[in-house]
Amino acid sequence: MHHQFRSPEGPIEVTVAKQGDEWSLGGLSTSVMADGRLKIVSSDGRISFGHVAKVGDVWWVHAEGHTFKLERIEPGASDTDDGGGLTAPMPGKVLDVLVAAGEVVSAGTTLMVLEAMKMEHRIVAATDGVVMAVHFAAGDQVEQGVALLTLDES
Amino acid sequence: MHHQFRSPEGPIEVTVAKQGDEWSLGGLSTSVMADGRLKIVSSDGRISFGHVAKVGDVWWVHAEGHTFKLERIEPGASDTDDGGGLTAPMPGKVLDVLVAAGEVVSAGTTLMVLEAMKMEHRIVAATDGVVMAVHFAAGDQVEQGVALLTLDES
Amino acid sequence: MRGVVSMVRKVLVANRGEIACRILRACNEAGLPSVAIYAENDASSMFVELADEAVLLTGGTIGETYLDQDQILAIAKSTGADAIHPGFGFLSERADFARAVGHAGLQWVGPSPEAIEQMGDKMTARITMRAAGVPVIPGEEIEHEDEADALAAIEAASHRVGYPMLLKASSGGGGKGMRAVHAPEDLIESAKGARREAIAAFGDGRVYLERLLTGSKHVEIQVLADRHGRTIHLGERECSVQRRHQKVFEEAPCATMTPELREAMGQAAVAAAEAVDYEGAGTVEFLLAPTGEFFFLEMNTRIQVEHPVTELVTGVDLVREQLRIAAGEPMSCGPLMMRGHAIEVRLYAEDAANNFLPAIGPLAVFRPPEGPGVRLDTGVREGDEVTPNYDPMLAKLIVWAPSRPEALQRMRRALDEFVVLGTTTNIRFLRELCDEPEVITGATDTTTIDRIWPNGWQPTVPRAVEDMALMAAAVAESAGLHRKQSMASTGGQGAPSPFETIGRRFP
Amino acid sequence: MRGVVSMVRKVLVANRGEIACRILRACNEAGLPSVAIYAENDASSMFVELADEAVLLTGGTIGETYLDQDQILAIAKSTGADAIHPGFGFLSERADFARAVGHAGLQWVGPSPEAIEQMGDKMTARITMRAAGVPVIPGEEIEHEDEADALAAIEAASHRVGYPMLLKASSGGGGKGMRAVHAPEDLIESAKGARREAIAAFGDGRVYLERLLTGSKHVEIQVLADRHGRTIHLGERECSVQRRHQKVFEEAPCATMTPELREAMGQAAVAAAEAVDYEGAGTVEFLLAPTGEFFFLEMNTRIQVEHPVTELVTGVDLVREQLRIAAGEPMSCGPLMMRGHAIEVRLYAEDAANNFLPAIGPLAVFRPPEGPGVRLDTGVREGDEVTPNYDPMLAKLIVWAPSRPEALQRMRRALDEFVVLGTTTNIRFLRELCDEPEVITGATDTTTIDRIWPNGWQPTVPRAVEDMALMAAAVAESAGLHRKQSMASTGGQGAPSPFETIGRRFP
Repeated sequence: MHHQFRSPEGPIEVTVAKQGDEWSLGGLSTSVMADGRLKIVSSDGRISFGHVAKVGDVWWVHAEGHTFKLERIEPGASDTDDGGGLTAPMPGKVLDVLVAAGEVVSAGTTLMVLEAMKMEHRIVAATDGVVMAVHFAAGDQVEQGVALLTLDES
Repeated sequence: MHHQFRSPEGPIEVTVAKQGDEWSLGGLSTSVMADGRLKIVSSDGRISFGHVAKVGDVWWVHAEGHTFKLERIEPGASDTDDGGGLTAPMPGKVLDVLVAAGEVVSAGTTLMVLEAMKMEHRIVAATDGVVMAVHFAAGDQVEQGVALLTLDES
Repeated sequence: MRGVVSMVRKVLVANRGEIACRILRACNEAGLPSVAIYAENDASSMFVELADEAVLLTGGTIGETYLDQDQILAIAKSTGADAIHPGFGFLSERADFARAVGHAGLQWVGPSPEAIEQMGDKMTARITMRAAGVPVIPGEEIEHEDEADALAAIEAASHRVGYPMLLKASSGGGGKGMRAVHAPEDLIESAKGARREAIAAFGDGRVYLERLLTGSKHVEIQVLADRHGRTIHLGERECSVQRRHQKVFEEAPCATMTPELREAMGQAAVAAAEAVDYEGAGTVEFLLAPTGEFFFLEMNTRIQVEHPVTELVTGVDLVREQLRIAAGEPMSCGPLMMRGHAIEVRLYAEDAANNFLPAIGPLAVFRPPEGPGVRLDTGVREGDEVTPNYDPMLAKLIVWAPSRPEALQRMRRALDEFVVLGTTTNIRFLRELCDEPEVITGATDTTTIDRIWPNGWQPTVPRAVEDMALMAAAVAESAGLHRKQSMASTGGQGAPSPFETIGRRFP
Repeated sequence: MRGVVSMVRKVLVANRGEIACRILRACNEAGLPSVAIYAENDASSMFVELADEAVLLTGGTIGETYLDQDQILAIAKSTGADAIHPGFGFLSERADFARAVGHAGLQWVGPSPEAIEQMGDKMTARITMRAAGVPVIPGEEIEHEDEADALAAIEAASHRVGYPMLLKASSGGGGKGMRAVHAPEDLIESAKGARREAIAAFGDGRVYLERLLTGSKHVEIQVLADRHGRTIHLGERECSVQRRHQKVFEEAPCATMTPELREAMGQAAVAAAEAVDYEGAGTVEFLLAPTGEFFFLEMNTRIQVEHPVTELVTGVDLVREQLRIAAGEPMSCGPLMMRGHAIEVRLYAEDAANNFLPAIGPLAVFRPPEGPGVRLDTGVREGDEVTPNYDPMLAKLIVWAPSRPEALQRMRRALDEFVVLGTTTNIRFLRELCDEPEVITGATDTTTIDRIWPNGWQPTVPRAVEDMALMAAAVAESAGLHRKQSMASTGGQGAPSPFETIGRRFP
């Protein structure tokens, strides 16, 4: 799976591959432990344990005595497994609704704009499809995780 | 709400009342804290903190340096807020199905018998009603929490 | 013996956070019922749970709560507490409160109001110490209140004190009303600035001059005095490693200490305490010059943040002794018996890479290190929220080991194991500090941090570890660990959404 | 000095659980890379994570894993480890393994195979000790292997030893092959029984006779010996409080010790160690009779479970010294300097109210106490599963305080704060033990528990607390806390359902 994180030197793209219970990236392989920690094995066989916690959009990671804050750049609904459900990435206010039910949209189309923490977040179609329903109007407050629109993938 | 627990001297019945966020029983009042512990206030104002964990049917409780094991006597689906959903109290096997869809049953009727940990557990109707659906047959394995039957309360 | 023996039967702890926890546990172990007081925003704090009784303070600001003397005295009365332990900070060095506590018929866990006053005014303290034969930094007190008179007197005194020098407010503390002056042409401007700051902060513009002793260590002596005529010292702590006048790394013993110097400084500290008829636990701070000369800086008339390092090397439970002494009992400790080496670091919620700016946020993960020789004094737990309301110190991590190199190594391990997620902390800064040559050799002085990192500290992160972190974040996101976490966090009732605090900073 | 100085560069820890964690942390602090070995069912145990490398042992039983000498030596070879620390239990007192380690060119962290053998055979040890001038319990060794010869010799010896007496297996330990004989008519029957048990357990039926010294304390002396000609003692531990021959409450110093007696016992222990050319850390166990006489019991040629109480009162890090000594360095500790009082209790997963039957289950909650003076040595964490595969000791809780009453009070507080849910433990038993008059005064002997609770211990629960617990369970059920918990517990992947283990018992 592919993710973007913000760093002082600009966005970083990370793509991790999964095989069985194991994720890999370059020479690193990682598995999720029962207690939610990550077991990271380096190419030389060295094992590290990573602690992670997500606060808002930021993944906090502790590894080898270092602590990192990695803000995930929210790709709208792309790369999610939620099917056509486009959900609010955080609590906020709907600023603008750019599509209506029945409209045909293509992947990448901005469907809705949210405001949260004084920042704007675009909700983008991950695939081509038809807008089946729009669940909120401009000015509405939304909770984190609620479905904003339903998209029927074509 | 009313519960039964097993004790060496036989079953103990406990009924706790709720007002707002506070539960009361005799001179004790209790509230659930954000971290899942219980704050127990005695009639003389003394405050204790209870730790609880449920393992299978047993509530483990720590209070004032003492640890208790209180096995809850499962009343089937009685007193639950799940509406008509009668759920498996633990993973196990369906031993017997005693009703069929469409059947009219009265509160207290045994609807199904489960086996788990070499013990039998009866699933009992909490209210009068009509069996709308039976989701498992004898011999089926069930996971904890799955709906076993649907009862339309009359 | 000074007068009758008082009894203490119930202790109100007029403080919060980690020091309140420390004192409440000591009360419990002494068999003394305890009362906590807490502001609304501390309702779910750990110290509230450790007390036998806890009373909510009305009021929103610190002044209306932890500093509200009348309210605190009323709670002591209504709960039947007969002693008040002030901890450190807040009302701990307020002579007027100590006096009010006495007038209310309660026992103050600390020295007399007169002792607090004599040490609280720095010029009075200097004069008292000089009279007691305790060496003070060469300098002069300027008693003039009037601006013109004061400036003239400062100008005249400057020729006798010599450059470089420090101007310090008599009512000062924590660097306020303080100016270093390196050349005569800067004197008047600096003096005006120091007076202005002192008047604004303390309502008292009086300043004094001290020669600036560069390259000195901050070494302080712990003292204990009871009502049975015994005043002792418990050896020294070195607290030279400071950032912005705040101690971050403290140890006992001082790496360069000799038995003879310890005895001389200890005797001076005992003389200082006896000069003000001291009672309870106190700390006499000295500057230790590279020449081996030492000079009185000030006396802190209360328990100190860094007291655990002394406890670990001397085996004396200082808070327990405070309670004994306040109850009129003789202190229980025998002859001084120092053993091994202890180091304390202060864990702050702050961004060490950004001029130590305080940080706030949820303690989404708070997992202290384990193992022998590791002590943690804290008032927070996983799930707590770090707010801008109070001091950003999260915990004190203290290690003990038979020798200084072993203690330093244990501290490295402990800091590496310490996981705090959700709030920025200075853990990595402290960890890298442990690898600095000056810290390793013990050749630290009060300018160490500024000298090592003149342009501010930045973490050194190996590329391989950065890669691990990126991978961890990507895997965590892919595996949906945040969804599982948020389910867990809604397990409690009323847990605040962690989102609200992201990225906000205080002040 | 005995031969050349060996260097140690990488340590394999041939153990598991709490003591493996203790040793692995010590390696880390000593800057030594470490290797853990683990059986399949320990794959997610804490000690595996603390090691720099961890190697899975093939095989299902303990014999095929932690006791498989060849496999362990092969792993040492493949990982490049040059020293093996055996911890306690498992292979720690197996002379053949110590010898094999040496033959493989590796350093054994412990004494020579010869020293292990001389102390491992109890009759040889008695004879060696007597020759070294160490007092042994009046009695006689019976060297005969043949049943008829042995019984005749026992009968003859019994008249010289006198009643009551103990028959003990020479290869014995932990109460196996041991019989108390109170009258001549029981002698032959008991001797046959002891021999039968000894042959079954150790393949060696030799037994010896000892006078039974009633009302004695179990007092043991910690010794350390290095290759530089130095053998010292570190004072005593009292471990009289035992249930079913297993220590549960250990302290240092012994409450009734005098400096003269300590010196005499210490000298005897040093003589015992020197008699077998001892190296490393060891413990010489004595019976201390009410008369003040003391008698050699046996020597444990390894680190001991209760070593932390000695560490806390002497300030010596015993495991670190073991590593130093094994590396050929001189031990680092100076003159003996005991300070304060330390108590250790062993937390077992067991039902103290049901004849101490081992218990198993999930550690649904595992929340150790906090605060100054509290040390926890453990190998488990919340979420771990207690299985019937290994010893049911969950943790050692150790407290230190300036005095014995303060240490006991601190232990009470610590035990009250310790929360373990999901598995039955002996926490409440230990807590009530702290309130027993014999424990409070220190007048404990090896029969204390049997005397206090001749019919077994039962908890004393105040009615009000029982009510609280019932209410807590009812509220928790009503509020659906179990549903929230199970959501949280499915947060991890593959977490076993806690249900499967309910109510099962081992054995």
